[in-house]
Amino acid sequence: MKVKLRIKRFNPQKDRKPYWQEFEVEAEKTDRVLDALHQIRWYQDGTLGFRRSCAHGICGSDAMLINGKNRLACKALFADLGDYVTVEPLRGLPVLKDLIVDMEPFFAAYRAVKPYLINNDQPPLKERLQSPEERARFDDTTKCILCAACTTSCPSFWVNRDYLGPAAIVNAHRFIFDSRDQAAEERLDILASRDGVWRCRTIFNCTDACPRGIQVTKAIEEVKRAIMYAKV
Amino acid sequence: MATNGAGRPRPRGSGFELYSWLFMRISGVLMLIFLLGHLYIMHIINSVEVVNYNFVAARWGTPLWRTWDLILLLLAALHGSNGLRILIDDYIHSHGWRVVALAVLYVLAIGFILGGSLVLFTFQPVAS
Amino acid sequence: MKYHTYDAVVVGAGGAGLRAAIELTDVASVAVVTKLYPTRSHTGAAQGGVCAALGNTEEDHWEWHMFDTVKGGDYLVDQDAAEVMCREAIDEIYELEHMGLPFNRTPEGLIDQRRFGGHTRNFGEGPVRRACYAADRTGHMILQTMYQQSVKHDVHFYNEFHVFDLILSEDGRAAGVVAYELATGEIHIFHAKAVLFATGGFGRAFRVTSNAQTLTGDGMAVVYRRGIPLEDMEFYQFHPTGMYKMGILLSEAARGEGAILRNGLGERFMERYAPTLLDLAPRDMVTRAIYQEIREGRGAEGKDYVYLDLRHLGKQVIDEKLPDITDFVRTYFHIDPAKDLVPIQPTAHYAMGGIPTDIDGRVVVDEKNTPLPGLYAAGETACVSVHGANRLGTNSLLDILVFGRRAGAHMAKFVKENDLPPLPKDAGERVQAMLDSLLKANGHESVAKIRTDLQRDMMDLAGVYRTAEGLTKMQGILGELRERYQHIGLQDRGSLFNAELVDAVELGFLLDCSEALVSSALAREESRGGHYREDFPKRDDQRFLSHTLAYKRDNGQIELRYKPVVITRFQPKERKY
Amino acid sequence: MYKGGEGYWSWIFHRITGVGVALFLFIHVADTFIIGWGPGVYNAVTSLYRNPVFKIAEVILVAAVLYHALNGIRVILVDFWGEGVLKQRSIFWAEVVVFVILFVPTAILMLSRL
Ligand SMILES: Cc1cc2nc3c(=O)[nH]c(=O)nc-3n(C[C@H](O)[C@H](O)[C@H](O)COP(=O)(O)OP(=O)(O)OC[C@H]3O[C@@H](n4cnc5c(N)ncnc54)[C@H](O)[C@@H]3O)c2cc1C
Ligand code: HEM
Ligand code: SF4
Ligand code: F3S
Ligand code: FES
Repeated sequence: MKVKLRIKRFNPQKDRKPYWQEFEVEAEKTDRVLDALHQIRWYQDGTLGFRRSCAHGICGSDAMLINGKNRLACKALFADLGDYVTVEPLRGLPVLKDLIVDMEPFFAAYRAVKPYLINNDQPPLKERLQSPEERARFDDTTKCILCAACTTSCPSFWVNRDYLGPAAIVNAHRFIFDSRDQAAEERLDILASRDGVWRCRTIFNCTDACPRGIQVTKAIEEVKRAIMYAKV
Repeated sequence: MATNGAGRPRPRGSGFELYSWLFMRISGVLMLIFLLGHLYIMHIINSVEVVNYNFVAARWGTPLWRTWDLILLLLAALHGSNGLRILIDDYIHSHGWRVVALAVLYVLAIGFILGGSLVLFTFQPVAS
Repeated sequence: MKYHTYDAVVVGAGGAGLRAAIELTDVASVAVVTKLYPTRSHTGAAQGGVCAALGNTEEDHWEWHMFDTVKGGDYLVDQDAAEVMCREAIDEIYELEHMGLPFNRTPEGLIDQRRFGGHTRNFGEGPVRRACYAADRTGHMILQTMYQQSVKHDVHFYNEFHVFDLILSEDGRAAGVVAYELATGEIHIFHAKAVLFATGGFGRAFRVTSNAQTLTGDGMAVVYRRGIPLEDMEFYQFHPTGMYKMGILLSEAARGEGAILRNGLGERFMERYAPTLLDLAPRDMVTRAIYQEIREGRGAEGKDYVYLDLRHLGKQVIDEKLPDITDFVRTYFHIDPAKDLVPIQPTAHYAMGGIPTDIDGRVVVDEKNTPLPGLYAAGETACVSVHGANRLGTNSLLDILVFGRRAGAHMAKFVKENDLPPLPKDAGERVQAMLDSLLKANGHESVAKIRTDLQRDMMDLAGVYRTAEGLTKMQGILGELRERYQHIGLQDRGSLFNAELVDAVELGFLLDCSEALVSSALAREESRGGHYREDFPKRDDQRFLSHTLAYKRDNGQIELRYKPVVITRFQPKERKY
Repeated sequence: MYKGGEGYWSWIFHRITGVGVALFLFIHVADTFIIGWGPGVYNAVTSLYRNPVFKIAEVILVAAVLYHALNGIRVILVDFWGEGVLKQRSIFWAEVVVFVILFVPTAILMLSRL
């Protein structure tokens, strides 16, 4: 079948402001938006800018705004989207070219929550023990691929770029609830700041957008309650 | 772009936003009783047709209703103005305008709380 | 051109690159130069597990692991390297756990282990649980944990920088790399005492592959062009269970958990090919078994695929232990593996060969294993060789960790003991010239078309089954493709995120890797592991118990040399499962 | 326009109704304050409310408060009841049902007095 893609283009070297451009591509129902973007770049317009790598939803390169929702282009099938599809760059991060946004602010927020295991005890000779239940406690948030679909779908983030955002909170959650970690308090302290969890207004766009099916809002709420129980 | 671990000053919690968040929820729950009760009595069982000076005067004759309205006033004014503070924080980014907006909000809020309480405490019905 | 000076440069931020960087950062100044954001590396796609003889759920010993590795690799494995890897596996896994990797756990709280193809107890008696795992996201967890540690250790990254050349000093040392900054189009010279290549594989040379779009053999091609040989390139692994047509991998962990392969008639055909290990036989064997079934007309619906059957595992096992592959099948096939058979087809998966190194990650340039000072390689891009002619599942994640760490540690020592080599004046010129000509390229050939042709023909002529005829034909085709490559045209002349230009350069890398693969395969007149010659179906230890070294000479010719296999404990035997 | 789900729309309305009700509240406190000036002024001011336009506004006010209150309960359930966050969609639709059940009779009653 033929599909039409309406893509928001912008090349700061040439364009004063973004504009829309339409492309027509031959595609099958089981094809993904990424396949169509490739067709365009390879055979129609070599200047189209977008990121991608794994092409099966595991590397987090190609989150973009497709038909009004954040998704991974490699996981968005025409069978589910129809034959007229609009594609825009993620919101809330500076656009560098076409569908490519500057990810630095996003990773800076990630780094701000100490996203690594902190345990100052001498490690045992073998593994640290952890029961399957303790392991299950934070399983959901270990799935994050840092694609930014959540953070850039959050209206609270759109208006407040200082908000650490759901992805950073998800990655903090992953350690706060890991029985082997000892720095939960430090992270909770960071997340209790003005730009931390309280900027979340339970809008759920993040959860709806997450391509890994992470219960993002649930994780945020668990962090909120942990802060509350620690302080009240 | 070259990056190392740095890039963003580490935020620290002050605790205020937590209490603001908690307050919004607690006041919300309390208002379910006080505000919905108020609405029900004033606007549904009765109506603006009958609400006049005498009606209010009669209602404020009992300490129960005076306390009720005082609590409601405090809850609603604080909840509402804190809500507006959050909106200002979200939408007004220029430092100057934010200060102005917050100043106006706080003056209004304090003014209304003080004024409203004043009436509630000092109101003496006069015959009309 | 911009200049940077560091003690060490790590090229690539997958598991191998990051593991080395973590080892190095605290003791030396290090730049990690990577064409992808670190967390986009393909290590994150690995699913099934990483093995070590921890013996957490049943008895196990590193010697057994070593035996399986050697036998699995059809005795082409360098046994000194295999010994190092299997011994150090155990502490490496504990180290990983201490870094925070969330492994699945046993009820006692130990790291849980599962079965995987070719891993056996007591030298081949039956399957053993040796693969440590985190659901079917083991690679994801490894990559995330490594990245987390890099944040902790404040590793210095240059993201979206494509390394296009290696700098060698006049006295024959590695002196740095030349990189192209995707965001600006600028050329950067990284001047350093030591350079590590950890750039992953080149699965994109084939039509159906489990590899990312970005796995184009860059590191291999870059050093190859500088006169350094590539080892054992003919050994390329086809994984038996890729999703039909798409190539997306369905991990061997599925079969480890009990899934079975069925042909079009519904038969469990592995009973005929590997009576002991059945569906858990090594990959080369299972892949050929599938092809055999298809050739004999027992493919599903008479076509070129068979089925993976997970239905009997039950919803709970599928959802808890194999959630991601279940999600792939649901998303891309719209079917439910708990109820339906999953169409699968072998998929190009892993390069056993690559840049030759010793057990410390030092790149060695001849049959006497002479190291090139300051140059290192690790991970899929390197060939230590622990995988020999066929890699066992879960040994690659282990390889990137053990040899990533060892390379990092050796580099740390090296940069302390050595000065900065002099930087040749013309360091960036080759890349500059290449980019200049690409930015002007206005021929009539399309990069995408050339690549598609390459992938199609490599799959058919240099894939699972090979013959002298086919490989010779492929050599001819490669010559034509190269000729066409001289006449490509590009549209994007800009300097911001010029992906078209990068695509073109990467196609050049793919051509180099393919060329080395085809020449090496043509010369190896035997069948061993992943290299199967229909015209020479038997292993020939007399002539070919040796590693191929392919050199690219200045006149464009390829010279092949051979180096002996290191054999310590296990003498070559016939390989039966 | 971002195509968000229930959570998104419920939040937008919560915000709008919150601000709306807050603005009304300030007016309402002001008019009640006037009671201190005595019956004449107060009755004159509150008689404004008897204007039909205001009566319709009053219905909207009730709707706004009712929605805001019900959705406030939803938000609180999401925040404090562990399961709530997983059931937010159902809670939202339950909230819509309760809203209709409470609001329709109320609106009829209020409008019938127009
Ligand atoms: C789908 C799949 C599943 C797998 N499952 C398993 C498994 O269960 N167990 C197992 O043991 N193995 C598995 N493997 C194999 C294993 O995952 C890989 O071999 C291994 O992860 C390779 O790691 P690496 O660090 O060498 O390279 P990669 O992770 O591929 O990283 C390559 C890095 O190099 C960088 N790079 C490349 N070119 C350039 C350049 N020109 N300039 C700068 N940077 C560059 C990239 O940005 C990237 O950071 C699997 C592989 C695949 C594809
Ligand atoms: C009747 C019971 C009420 C309940 C249960 C309630 C509940 C809540 C809750 C839980 C919030 C926080 C929302 C969030 O953080 O996402 C909130 C916000 C708010 N409320 Fe109420 N509320 C009620 C009445 C009122 C009243 C009477 C006013 C006006 C005076 C009001 C004005 C606001 C405002 C302006 C906000 C901020 C909106 C935002 O941040 O989006 N509320 N309410
Ligand atoms: S939480 Fe989900 S949406 Fe957000 S960055 Fe992680 S994977 Fe992407
Ligand atoms: S969309 Fe934003 S407001 Fe909270 S629930 Fe998600 S972070
Ligand atoms: S390309 Fe990797 S997530 Fe889409």
